[in-house]
Amino acid sequence: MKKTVRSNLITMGLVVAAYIIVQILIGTGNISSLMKGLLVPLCIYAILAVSLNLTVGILGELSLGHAGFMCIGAFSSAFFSKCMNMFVPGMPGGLRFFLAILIGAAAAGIFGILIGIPVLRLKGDYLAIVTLAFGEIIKNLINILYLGIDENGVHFSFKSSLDLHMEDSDKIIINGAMGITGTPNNSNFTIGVILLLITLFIVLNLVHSRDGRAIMAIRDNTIAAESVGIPVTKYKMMAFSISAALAGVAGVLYAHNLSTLTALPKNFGYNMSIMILVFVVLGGMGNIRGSMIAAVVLTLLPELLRGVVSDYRMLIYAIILIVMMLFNWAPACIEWRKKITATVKSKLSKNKTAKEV
Amino acid sequence: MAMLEVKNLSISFGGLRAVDDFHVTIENGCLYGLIGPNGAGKTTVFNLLTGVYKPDEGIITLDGTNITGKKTIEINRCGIARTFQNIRLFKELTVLENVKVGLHNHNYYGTLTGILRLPKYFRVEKQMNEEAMELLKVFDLADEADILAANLPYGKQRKLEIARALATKPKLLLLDEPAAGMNPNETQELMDTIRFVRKHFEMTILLIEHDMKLVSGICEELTVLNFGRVLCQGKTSDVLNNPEVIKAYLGE
Amino acid sequence: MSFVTYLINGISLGSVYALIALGYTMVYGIAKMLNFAHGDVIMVGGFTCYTICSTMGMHPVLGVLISVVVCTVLGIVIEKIAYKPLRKASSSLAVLITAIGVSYLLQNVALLIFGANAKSFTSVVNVENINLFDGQISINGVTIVTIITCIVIMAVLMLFINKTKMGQAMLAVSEDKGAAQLMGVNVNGTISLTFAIGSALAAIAGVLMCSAYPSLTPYTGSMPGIKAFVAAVFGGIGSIPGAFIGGILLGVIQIFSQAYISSQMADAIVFAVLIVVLLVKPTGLLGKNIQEKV
Amino acid sequence: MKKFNKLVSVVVASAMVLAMAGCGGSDAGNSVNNSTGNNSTVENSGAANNSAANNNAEGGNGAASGTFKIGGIGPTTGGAAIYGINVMNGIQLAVNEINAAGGVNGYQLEVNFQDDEHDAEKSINAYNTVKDWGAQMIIGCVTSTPCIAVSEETHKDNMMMLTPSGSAVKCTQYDNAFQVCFSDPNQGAASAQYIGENKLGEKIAVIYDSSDVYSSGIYESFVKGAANQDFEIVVAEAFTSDNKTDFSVQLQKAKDANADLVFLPIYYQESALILTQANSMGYAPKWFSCDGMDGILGVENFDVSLTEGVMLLTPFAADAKDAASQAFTASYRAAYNDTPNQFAADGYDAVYILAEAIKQSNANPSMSVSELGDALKAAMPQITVDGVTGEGMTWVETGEVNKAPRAVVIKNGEYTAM
Repeated sequence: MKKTVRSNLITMGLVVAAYIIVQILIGTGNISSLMKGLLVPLCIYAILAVSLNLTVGILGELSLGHAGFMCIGAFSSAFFSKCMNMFVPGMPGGLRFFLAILIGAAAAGIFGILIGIPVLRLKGDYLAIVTLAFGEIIKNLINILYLGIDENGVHFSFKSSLDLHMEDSDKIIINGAMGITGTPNNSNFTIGVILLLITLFIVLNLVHSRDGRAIMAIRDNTIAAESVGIPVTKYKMMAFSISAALAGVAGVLYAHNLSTLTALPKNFGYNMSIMILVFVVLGGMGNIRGSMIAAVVLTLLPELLRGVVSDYRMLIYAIILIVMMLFNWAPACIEWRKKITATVKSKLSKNKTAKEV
Repeated sequence: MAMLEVKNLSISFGGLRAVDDFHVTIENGCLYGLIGPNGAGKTTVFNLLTGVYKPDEGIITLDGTNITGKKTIEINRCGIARTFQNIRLFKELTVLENVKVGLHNHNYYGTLTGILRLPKYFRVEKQMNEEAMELLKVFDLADEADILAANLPYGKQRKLEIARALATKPKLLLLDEPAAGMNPNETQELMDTIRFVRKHFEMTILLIEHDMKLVSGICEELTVLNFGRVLCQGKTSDVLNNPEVIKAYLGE
Repeated sequence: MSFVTYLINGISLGSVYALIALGYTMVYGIAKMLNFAHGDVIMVGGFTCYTICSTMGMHPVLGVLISVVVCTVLGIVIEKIAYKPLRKASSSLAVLITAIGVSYLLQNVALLIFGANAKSFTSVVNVENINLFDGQISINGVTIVTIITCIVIMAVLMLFINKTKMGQAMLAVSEDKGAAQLMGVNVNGTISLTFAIGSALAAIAGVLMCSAYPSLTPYTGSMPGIKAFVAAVFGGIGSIPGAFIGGILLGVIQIFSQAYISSQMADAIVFAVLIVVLLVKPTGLLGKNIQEKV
Repeated sequence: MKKFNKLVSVVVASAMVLAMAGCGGSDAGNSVNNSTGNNSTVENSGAANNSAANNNAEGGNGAASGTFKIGGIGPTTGGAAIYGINVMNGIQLAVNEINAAGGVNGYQLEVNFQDDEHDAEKSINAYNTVKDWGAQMIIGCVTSTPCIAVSEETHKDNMMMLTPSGSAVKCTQYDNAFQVCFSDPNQGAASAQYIGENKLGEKIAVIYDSSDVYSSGIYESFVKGAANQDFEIVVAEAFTSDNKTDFSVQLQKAKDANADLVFLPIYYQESALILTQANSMGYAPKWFSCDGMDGILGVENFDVSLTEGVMLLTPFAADAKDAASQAFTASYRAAYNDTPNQFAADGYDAVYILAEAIKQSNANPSMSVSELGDALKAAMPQITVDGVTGEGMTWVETGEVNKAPRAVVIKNGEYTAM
């Protein structure tokens, strides 16, 4: 018990420490614009990694559609913010953003439940492919969704903005491939860190509670979990929808960090889902802190490579990814690492005893 | 009234009648054995009793309640807990947590209480820990409470499975080959434990076993299954001396 | 009449998916891993053939052969370096992620060698189009070759797996690696062979895909790769005839939904059909239903 | 193992902090690195190489002594890499030429081009990278969506931004952003007008990429423009970026509707596939396209005879007969062993446009970013530039360019003015 509490505190302490260090760097002017610009994305990816770890690491189901939930969170909240901007201009920005976060999380969570009902009946790779399919469907539909509001009410179409038959094209809110532009820029590093801490708080506390134990029991052995009376479907749904809602929060941050929001394959397609999965697996499944750190490292890596090897950075990124995977997961490497740590330890203790003598 | 009453229980898998017209009556507090050659359908009976399979026909009554066709988790709530032939622990959870999962339905707090760590969380968790530790002490596992279940030695894993099953506070405990893979000393120890459990928890126990020493040592009554059908039923000593049973076990 | 044309177009698209899906399903069936780099091996096959035929001007048959050799070697090397060390890893996801890394690597190497500019692939197939009903319906020569290739490969693969000793070894490895090893099967060799065959199939798929849709970039393989993966799951992943049927059906559904519902929603519809199929039949059309023994 | 992970995480975390501090602390060091990175692209550019390399070295020493620092942003990896790489090469070529000729008002130019992977989020990272390097003005982004995202940032910094090929209207929503290329509505309307006035067709089919901002933008303005013209749009079929290899359905529908002209407001890679597939199904309408079609003759190994008679509105043609285009095409070929397309031309022109604006405003590199921004955006509406993508280009304050679109038709594998 004490051990887990300490571990949780370390995880959250890391985030707080990073926040303080960054604030000091900003205060003393020692931080580059690139880093400053990366702060919010780092929070976004850390939240995504932690939330996906709930599905993959804690619940033990492979999901390849996480970006779809992020997409829903992003678009629902951006839609809300833009509507509020248009129709309730007097609303304070902080309140609007707060509501946007709730709406994004709720929308993604509801989709998590809707998608979870059919999906969670499947197993293994089939579950993975169906989540991938849902993610792609979400991306595809949002990409061709045209939605506008004017005095005549709400117009929407799946064909083109011309089919909205609206006089004033400025009142088109979601414009197909153009997505939503002009979302207020409310995300900042402080809010990002607060949301990350909340995410960590939720996930870590959930894991070490009665419900979390049930979820992990299902992961370890579904049949045994049923035999001791754990309602498997309920807990699968719980983990899946909480994970989706948190991804929705990351989406809200994403939408309010850039002024333009589009559902390109790159940012909301299966590529992004896989990217988040990479964070989780590299950091260690079920290891919340690890996935957070992996998200930070892998997001920073290609950006830091910009300065060093512009032309080869994606190539080097790929190689580093493979090497890190082998280092972290290959049984031979794990053996080797154990050996090294053992020798280092024994040397250290030898030194100690030598000194004592 | 009998604790478990099974009548006319049958199931087929693709034309093969795996269990055919199985019937048994187990009195409250009895230590009952289910034996038979490999492939006789013993584990299938367990799976039918615990709702893993739905029976084609038959009625299962537990302590006066008809539980036929119910789902596994409902049957567990009605009062049947089991262990598995191939051990099924929650390997990445600690020994203590394994038992606490067993306590899941008897100690409640909401999801939000858990996430927000409200006072009720600490109260209930403390109580769960105490109950779980008590159970672990019975099985001599208290010292290993904080290690991962996967790291337990084999014999202790079997014990932990029984402890987890008991944590669900069942009326009837099903043990599927509890002594499989144990050496004679461990088996002896296990027999003592099973006796203790029955006495201490006033438990009705149905067990599948191949080890005749264990069966004859602790079971009061036996049912012998062969090719899915009941071959013989009755007091342990009578059954074991039945020539048909000997024939089924030793072959023609 | 347009219905028939759409059907033919669908089969023609589907036959390409089917060809790629065969390789996917082969590797999945035996090595039990989703090889996300399969699509990129296809791209390598396409580029090799392009280099041999168009840049060096050699005979197409030579191009096909060399690209098969290159891809086979590539497949074995990738397996040895990136996948084999992770075969005994505690989670099967580790190797999936490494496959993604390999996929990025192949794309970026191709980008550096060949540049981002699209290359127009000269078809290696020299079969005339077949015209029916006074030219109202025309079947593309590449389509015919692709379908025939698909069927031949499917038949050969099934014969190979069911009738030869190597094939039986593969089946054994797919059922239980440990037991196969105890029975004297060379597990490492068998898995290498699986990757070799899978990659050789990828090379053929690459050449035929580029013949049918003659545009070649470093990213050519990734989307068809995913679609073929979907096709393989659709038909029941691990099942060889399933991959063929899944591929053809996927192509037909995609073309029909473009033609009769909405060309923009085609993907959403394809994926929706996939979801429905998996919900009704959780292991795909021809997939084996394996229940966990309690 | 657990302990080891902990150790790793601590090491990584501290490395990260150091990296952050390092990035902030040593701007000068970074810029040296960057310029070396860029040299790899300069190296194959022949004669101009030396002077550029020298400049780069100078740039590393003093931040704003004698060079204007231009940041470039565009995709150089990923599916849109072709556009970014062409723009990058075009920019580098122009910079080398200008520097070799003595620079702008005596100041040399230096460029740092960063990859945005055609992604809004990465484009911000790219922008911040060039900003850290000391960029004083931006040529970018190459594609519309990142362009809109970056314009938000450059607007905050009041940095001059000139997009070579970001054609969406929103790219120039702020006063500091200008376009080299036509805006989408501009192209769509012009195409409709051209087809109508020259009576090129009566029944028109449109095939466009609905997942692409450029393509759907042109499509919509084309439809609007077509309302006043004497032709009918019989089929409008879309495809998406995930489905851009098989066009049989779209073509079949156009064929079934007896369309005599197909309008393709899309890029040339897809166009090449469409032309091939139409040919194999025996469908031969007239083809009309926009500037995205430019480059089709340069597709390696492509059967150019299929393009016979394709008409396109484009500001640039690699085979055009005018001296500027020919000189540009020749030096581009010499430097990169590749035929330039309109993206390369846009990038090339962008540098000359900035140079002209600098001359006009008499700006110097010691001015702050914001001062430069004010000076350059005031200068933009006053200048006239003759570039390879248009003669007598002028700009309105909102950022759009005024230039005459050129309609060309492909004959015998070459562009011919119509």
